[in-house]
Amino acid sequence: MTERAGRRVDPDVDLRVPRDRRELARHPAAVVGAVAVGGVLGSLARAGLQAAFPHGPGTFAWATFGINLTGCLLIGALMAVLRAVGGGSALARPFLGVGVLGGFTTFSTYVVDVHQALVAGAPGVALGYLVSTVVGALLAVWAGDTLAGRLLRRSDR
Amino acid sequence: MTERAGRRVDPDVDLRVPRDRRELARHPAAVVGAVAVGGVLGSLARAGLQAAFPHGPGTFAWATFGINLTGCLLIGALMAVLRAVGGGSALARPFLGVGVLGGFTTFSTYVVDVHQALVAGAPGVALGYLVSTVVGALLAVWAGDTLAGRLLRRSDR
Amino acid sequence: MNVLLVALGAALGAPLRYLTDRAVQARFGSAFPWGTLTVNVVGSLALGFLVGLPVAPAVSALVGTGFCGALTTWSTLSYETLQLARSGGRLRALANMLGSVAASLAAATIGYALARALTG
Amino acid sequence: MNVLLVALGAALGAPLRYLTDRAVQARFGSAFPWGTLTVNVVGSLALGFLVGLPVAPAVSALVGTGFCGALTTWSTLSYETLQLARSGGRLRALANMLGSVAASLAAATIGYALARALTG
Repeated sequence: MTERAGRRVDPDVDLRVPRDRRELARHPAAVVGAVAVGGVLGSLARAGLQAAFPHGPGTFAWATFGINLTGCLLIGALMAVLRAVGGGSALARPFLGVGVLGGFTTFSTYVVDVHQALVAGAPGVALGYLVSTVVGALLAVWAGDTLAGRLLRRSDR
Repeated sequence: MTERAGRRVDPDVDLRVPRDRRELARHPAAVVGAVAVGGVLGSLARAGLQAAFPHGPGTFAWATFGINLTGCLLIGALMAVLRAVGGGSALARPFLGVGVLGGFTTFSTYVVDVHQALVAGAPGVALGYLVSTVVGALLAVWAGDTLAGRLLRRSDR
Repeated sequence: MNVLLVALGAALGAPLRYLTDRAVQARFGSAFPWGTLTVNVVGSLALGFLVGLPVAPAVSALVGTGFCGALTTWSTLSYETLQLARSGGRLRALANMLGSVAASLAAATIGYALARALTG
Repeated sequence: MNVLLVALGAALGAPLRYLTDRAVQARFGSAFPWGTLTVNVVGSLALGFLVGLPVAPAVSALVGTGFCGALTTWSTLSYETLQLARSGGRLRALANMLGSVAASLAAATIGYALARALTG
């Protein structure tokens, strides 16, 4: 049974998708392990980029902004690839989607940086960062899904 | 006609692959344009990372090392994805493989940094960087191809 | 040292997101992504609290960068919003995005204020 | 400014790699990846020459980071080597990797020495 594109809402786990529902009972250690290992890899990449591009209080958090938009682009592309190959292996979504990309992107740092910009007396930065991340994330996930969908569709021989 | 895994040698263009042979005559502007745009994106990402992690003369070029190994991992994964979907669109390989990953990785900076480490009187760094990139690149492309191949193969339902 | 602490925090945070998401969907259904909203709000509350405390860099790496960073996610939220919008639930897509931002920002603010109040 | 120069150099270098690779294969066949070897050696010669000259950062960005960076490639070389090794051509795989490194390193050294000789 191939997933329909419109069926799944949550890319981490959607209990209406039969395969998602069964995966934890079937391979509990492998699924949780894949999520953990992927989460570690994604989080270390995020931590490395944040350390390489530090930002002061009240300034735009470019590293986290770039990380979150890149992660949104990649989850769109990943889900399109997995759809195109009929779902892939049982550990593909847990490892790459839930783990690597879920660990790479972060929502808590995003909202706390917005709040810290307000505390630091930079409401313009706070608002700009708040809005541009929301708009950018939606454009990025749409672009990743659309671009990957087009590039994967066999167009000629 | 699906490409056999063992058939293609050169991921940029292999004139023994019928589709590669015909693509330039069929869509000259689109193919060259996709390579150029992808090359610009990959090169800007490389330039940004190199600027973020600068290295002095005679020291290990970590940024370029990481860029080249990551690009090798990703070309392995990309070619596995394209094989799994029967080749994808006519612009997928030109844009992502020839353009983005070809532009992201660099061989000239690698050998010039080896040479500059020798000139700077650091033969140990030169040799270490020379050998570790070769070994790392081969391991990375093998890992990207193998891991993607496994994750894309539908394992259960 | 800090690398290991980030890794340890992430090794706990990412699976906890997955397991929480499953548990919330099992209880409240999967039509609206309550599970992701839950982890994002809880993680933002925790990180807001953490940055309000005078903590050592090691604790920051373990709990902030590692655990809260991996527990919360932008990629999942954005893909859900795209899928909700596509399946005709424009209003639910908007509610998911704006609700996540508003609730998490409020949670981070409360966590921060609480930490400041506790430490005088 | 430098971003635009890197982009411009790359917009020339990447298509030149593709077109050179095609031309070399059309002339010498595709069993051994002579095309990639050609661009890597030529790009390394050019970059070696460039770093031996007293050039402005703008020229470095355009010709070095942009053009030579995009003309040469590690990803293509490593994938070719993997495929050669897999199709039973272990010796050709080894020759491709070691030959590329040796010839390009020699080319960079020659380019550098030439630039130094020309500028006194």
